[in-house]
Amino acid sequence: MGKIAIEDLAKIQEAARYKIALRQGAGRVRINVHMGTCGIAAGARGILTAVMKEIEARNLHDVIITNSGCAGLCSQEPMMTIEVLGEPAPVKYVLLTPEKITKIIDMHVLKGQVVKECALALGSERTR
Amino acid sequence: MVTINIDGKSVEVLEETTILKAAEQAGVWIPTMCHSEHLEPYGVCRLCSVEVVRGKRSRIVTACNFPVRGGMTIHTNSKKVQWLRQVIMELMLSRWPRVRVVKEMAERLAVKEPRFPSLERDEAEDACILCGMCVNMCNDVVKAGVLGFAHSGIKREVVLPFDERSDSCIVCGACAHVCPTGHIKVILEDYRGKKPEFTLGPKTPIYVPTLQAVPRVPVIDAESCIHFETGGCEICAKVCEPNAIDYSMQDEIVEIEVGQVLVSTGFDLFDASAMAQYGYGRLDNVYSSLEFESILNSTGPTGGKIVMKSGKEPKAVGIIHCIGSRDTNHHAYCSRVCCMYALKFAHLVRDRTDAAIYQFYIDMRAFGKGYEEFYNRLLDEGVTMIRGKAAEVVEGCWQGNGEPSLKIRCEDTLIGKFREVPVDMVVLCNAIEPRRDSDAVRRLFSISKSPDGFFLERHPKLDPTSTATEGVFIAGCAQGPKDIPDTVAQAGSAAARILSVIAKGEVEIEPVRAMVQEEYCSGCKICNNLCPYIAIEFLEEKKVSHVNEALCKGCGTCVAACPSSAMTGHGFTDAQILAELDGLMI
Amino acid sequence: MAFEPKIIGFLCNWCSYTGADLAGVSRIKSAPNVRIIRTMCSGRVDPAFILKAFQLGADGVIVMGCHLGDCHYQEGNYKTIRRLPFLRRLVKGFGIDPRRLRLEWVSASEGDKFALLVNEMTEEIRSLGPLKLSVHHEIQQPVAHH
Amino acid sequence: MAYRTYLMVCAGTGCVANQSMKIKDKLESEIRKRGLQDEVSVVTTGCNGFCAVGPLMVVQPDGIFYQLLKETDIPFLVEEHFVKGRLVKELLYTPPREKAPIPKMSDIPFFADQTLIVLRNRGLINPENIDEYIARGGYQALAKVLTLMTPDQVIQEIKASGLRGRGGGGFPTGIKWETCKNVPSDTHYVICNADEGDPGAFMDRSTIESDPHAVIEGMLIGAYAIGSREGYVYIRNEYPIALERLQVAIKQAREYGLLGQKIFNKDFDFEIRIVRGAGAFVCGESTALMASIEGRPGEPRAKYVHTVERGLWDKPTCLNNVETWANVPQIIEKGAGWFSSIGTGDVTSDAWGGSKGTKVFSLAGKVNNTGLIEVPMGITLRKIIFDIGGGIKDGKKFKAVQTGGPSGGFIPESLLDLPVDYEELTKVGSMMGSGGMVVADENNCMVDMAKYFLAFTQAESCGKCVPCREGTKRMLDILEKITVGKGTEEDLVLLEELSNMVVESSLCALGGSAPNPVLTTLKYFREEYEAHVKDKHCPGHSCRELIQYIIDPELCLGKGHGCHVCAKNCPDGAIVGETKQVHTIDVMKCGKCGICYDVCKFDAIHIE
Repeated sequence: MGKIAIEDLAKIQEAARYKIALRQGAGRVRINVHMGTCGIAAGARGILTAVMKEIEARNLHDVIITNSGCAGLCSQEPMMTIEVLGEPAPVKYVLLTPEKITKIIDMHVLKGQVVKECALALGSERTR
Repeated sequence: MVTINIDGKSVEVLEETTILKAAEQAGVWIPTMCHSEHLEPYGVCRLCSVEVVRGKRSRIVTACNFPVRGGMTIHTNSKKVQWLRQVIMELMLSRWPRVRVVKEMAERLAVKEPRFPSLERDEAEDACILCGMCVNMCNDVVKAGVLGFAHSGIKREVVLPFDERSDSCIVCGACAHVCPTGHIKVILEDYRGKKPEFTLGPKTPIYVPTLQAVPRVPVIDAESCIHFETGGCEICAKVCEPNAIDYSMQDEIVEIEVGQVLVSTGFDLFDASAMAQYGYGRLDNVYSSLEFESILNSTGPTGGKIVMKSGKEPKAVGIIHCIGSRDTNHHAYCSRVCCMYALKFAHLVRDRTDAAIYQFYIDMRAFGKGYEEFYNRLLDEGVTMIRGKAAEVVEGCWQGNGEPSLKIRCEDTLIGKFREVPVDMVVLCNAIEPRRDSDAVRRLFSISKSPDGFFLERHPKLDPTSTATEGVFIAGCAQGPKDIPDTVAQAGSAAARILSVIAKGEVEIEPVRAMVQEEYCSGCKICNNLCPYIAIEFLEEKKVSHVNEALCKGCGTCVAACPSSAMTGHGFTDAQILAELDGLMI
Repeated sequence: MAFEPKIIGFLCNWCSYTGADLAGVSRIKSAPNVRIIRTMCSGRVDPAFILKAFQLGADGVIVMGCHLGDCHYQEGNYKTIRRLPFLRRLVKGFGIDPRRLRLEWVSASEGDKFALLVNEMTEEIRSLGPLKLSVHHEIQQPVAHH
Repeated sequence: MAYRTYLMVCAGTGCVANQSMKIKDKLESEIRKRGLQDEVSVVTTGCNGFCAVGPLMVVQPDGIFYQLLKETDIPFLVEEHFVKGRLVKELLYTPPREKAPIPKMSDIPFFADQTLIVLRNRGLINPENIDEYIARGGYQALAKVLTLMTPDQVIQEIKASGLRGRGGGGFPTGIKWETCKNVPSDTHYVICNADEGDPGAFMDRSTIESDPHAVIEGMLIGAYAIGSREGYVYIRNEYPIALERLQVAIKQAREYGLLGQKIFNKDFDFEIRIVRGAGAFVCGESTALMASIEGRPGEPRAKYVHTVERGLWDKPTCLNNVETWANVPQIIEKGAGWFSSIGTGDVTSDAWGGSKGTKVFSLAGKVNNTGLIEVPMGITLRKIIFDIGGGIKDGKKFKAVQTGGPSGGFIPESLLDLPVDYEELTKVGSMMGSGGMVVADENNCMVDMAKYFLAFTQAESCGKCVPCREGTKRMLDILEKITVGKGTEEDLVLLEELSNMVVESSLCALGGSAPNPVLTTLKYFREEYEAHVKDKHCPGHSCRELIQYIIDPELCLGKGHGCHVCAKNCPDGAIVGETKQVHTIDVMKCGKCGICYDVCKFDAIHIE
């Protein structure tokens, strides 16, 4: 990049902030895609990629995407749980398709409103 | 300046001087084992540790390099300091039990038996005690950078690079000089072309030639001085208070206008090695007269003691006259002074040693005032005078104790027998001969020389101190061999002659000059570039030559060369010479 | 009585004349035939003088100067050494045997050399016999006229 | 491409030596095999400090800590965790004497009780990528200094922070900078001492391996404050990875214009050159280090004229340790108040009045969690050894802890509640030193340990001055006599006298501190010396000549039924007895090699 000025420091910091934040395990929203064997078979991988694309598109820096084991409801796969800091309980979304993902991200992650029609139920066992 | 307190005495010293120097000033002794005043303090033996109290903090520091600051109290002998020195001394004594400086210091610090076993490897008397003075001397002062330390810790030792003889060593011997235990020895043998022989010359590069030298000022021999080799050392400049030493001085050529010159360039001594039979330069203890003179001199190399090369006193001394004099192969003339100084030598040898003395002479020329009486006195003192020219000096050892000595073979004409005289030392009376460069000097002052090569005086009887050339005078041995009284007399006379001319203010010169008779001069300019003194110039407007009277010396060469006889010479005109011719023809 | 040659010697004041003087002082015996004229330098000796000397009846002429390099006037004897050899070839034309004219270097210390030269020259001229030049006759006659 | 998970693989020297690089490559290939390469990124980081359980990896953002990884575990780990999202229990860390593993790194006591300032970026950034350092706020302090602060203000800030030299001396850094700055000269030098010669100390190495830019930024700030244009990093040649990372960091800093001419377009030029140490411990001493940089043999000189006045090439030079420099950016960024709030004492009136900030220790010896820890000043030894250190290995009894490397001293159990700071440690005869901390348990013989450390300093003595060269040699001879049972009572007196002499009159700190291990063991464990001298018995069972191996008949016959294994392996043929019979050891023949003790499965052999 050649000789940098003081202002460039902030720019570099900004560019890598998301990476660093993730590394420190700091994040406001936590999206957990359930990837049990059945989940994978039901296409959970595609869902995960879709979620990541949405996050990147909106340049969100405080969303943690993780995957975990099967949540037990194989019939409702693929499923994902969204926990938001400060919200009382995590919300589990079921029978997901890439299209639903965009809606959920906009409504719930950004605006904080739960998308009722896709949600299975409020609350689930604590992951943390 | 700051005032400090050492063991109760208050001392005023310059700031930043070391405690050691301040203590010296206060007359307090502090032990040191790795300190030399030529070197930067090294501070490794730690013996000079003292206790320094500033404010409430007291600490142990080494005196040799601790810079003094105001308000300091120093205890050079507190209980703790004594204890420290004792333990350090025990360590050194246990490792170097037989080294003299260590034993002396241990005694002084009352350390008897070390409580540690020896390391069984440095028990020699001249073991190296790793004080580092040689390394610092070689690197910081001499700047030859040859010595250095190798290995670390207990295996530390002083080494030459790759343990081999180093080419950058300039054999100055400074390391051996500063080594306190004599561990470093300078091997006196043929090393890089420098053959160290028992030279009668000076011991150090800077020396006062002799105490009678005028001016009595030291000179530096650039050949052997370290500074001119490596740019280092400069110790002489450091210790010279009036710092009168300036290494950048060069010889200068000084031109002085003078009216008259007294040429008293002295003589050379005949090189006796030309007469191989006397063994000069080949055999030990065969000295020329001047060398023996420097041995007798109290400020000379032997301090006046008559000693042989081995340093011992000779038992018998032979003095041989006429070496190179009265000898058709070398110098026919008699050098006039040898007989008398030979007698002086005999007298001094008799006076300073109890050696037997033999003199080999052809004729005893004791011609001067009181000379004959001195000769008789010598005879009474038991000097054996052998009338006969010594033929040869050969090696021999007669004292039977393996000491090398000499034998002089000669024919004693008074008893008509051939004799072989055993002696330890031979003194040759070398002939006095003209200086090697006397021809060049002669041409410089355009004076001529007599048959024996010395300068020719105007008249041997009536005018021995002036020369045929106006304004040039001679005196002393330059005019011929003579002793000191005669030389002084001649010098006085030459000086008087010069002063008389100076006193008159002007100088009469003979009116012998060339002159151009302009009417006859055809302007051919033949004479112009003929004149060695460029005294003839050509007047462009008159188209005639003209002689500059001040420059013309009157040699007449131009007069003879002038085709139209326009040039006449006062005092030697053609007419006068022709008249002489007529006169001669009757 | 035997033929006593008349030889004229031109001696330079600084070297050969002093040499001659030294010979005298040293009581060296030598032939009296050489009659000396002192000039400041051998360079002063004009070839005309030499020819005049022969003309006046000299049987031999010798010119003496300082050794090359010793000349009191630096280069005087260099001029002489150019003139004299040339003159010696010239005198042959006048019917004078060149051996009657010599140039020698004698320094102030060579008294014995001076004496040697004088004796040598005298014997040589004596062997050559008197110089007979046609011009000699006229000279005698006018003298006779007085 | 934004990743969702980062695998922070530790690439400190310790873990690299345990093949962590191979593990990294395996991880990458397994991830590629499963097509996760766009989601999961593998990052190599500096040393995380927990060397006992290396090679280790931290999965972020979850913070899961995997340890003692082997290449063979990787395929299963990738499948389990990154595909299925389930933790692999066997690879998690289980504290000693406990059953349940602790998945999250922040919950592990070894990490939890530490306060990271110098090591704040360890395990979080790739040290060979300057952007990641900047992302963590790197070079902001330098920007602040160059734009808002004058050199004097920087010095006042450092003085107010109470930062003191981390090299061991503990000289107040602010005062050192101020004195150096005020010495009039056309050139000032700034040096980072990364020689770290003492055995068992690896703080500076890990600091440079994890976060080289912190050191560079610290030196830049120091140079600006002192007015220096030239800096040197004197680093040990035996630290190849740290050296390489430092070179990469300097190159990148130079590319960004943070080194060289007109830094940040301000009127400030600074250049750093690296000088590699040739492995002499004495070159850790400031004047010897400077002599070594000048190309002269590494020998110290008397420091009556301080190196801040006349140091490198006789110019004013400010030399500080790696850790000291690494603290500086944080102090400038977070302010002196924040820094002085950590640690002990009060530095407002007296610069020596307290020990502020944190200290990095390399915890080694007989503790479970050996590794690199950074703890606040004032923490007690007990907390370090038992909480962070995880207590003594194999449940043995604690005997002593040695702080400050070979120049430090031994601290007995009675002083375990001693708060760790400069003054306290010096008061008890040890010293903070570089930060080496070696824990000894009941099986360590104090005399033998003192001899070990003294042998090191004696071998490393440069040999220049008499007390250290000769004194340490004689002290070592006496200790050797004692450990072979030939020591006498006078030897002990002589040993103490010699030690005090060497401390008082040695030329430099090496000699001045070499006797500390001996003096402290004499002071706190006199009885062990007496045992060696009087009863010719070694309580720690490690001085070979003084111990005997004895077979316990009941165990040998009862449990082992005379299995004869020990006799077979005994090199000296000292064990007598046939199978099915009690075996005995012939004391005369026994070479005390200890093989029988090791091979006996029934612990029938014990040491008297």
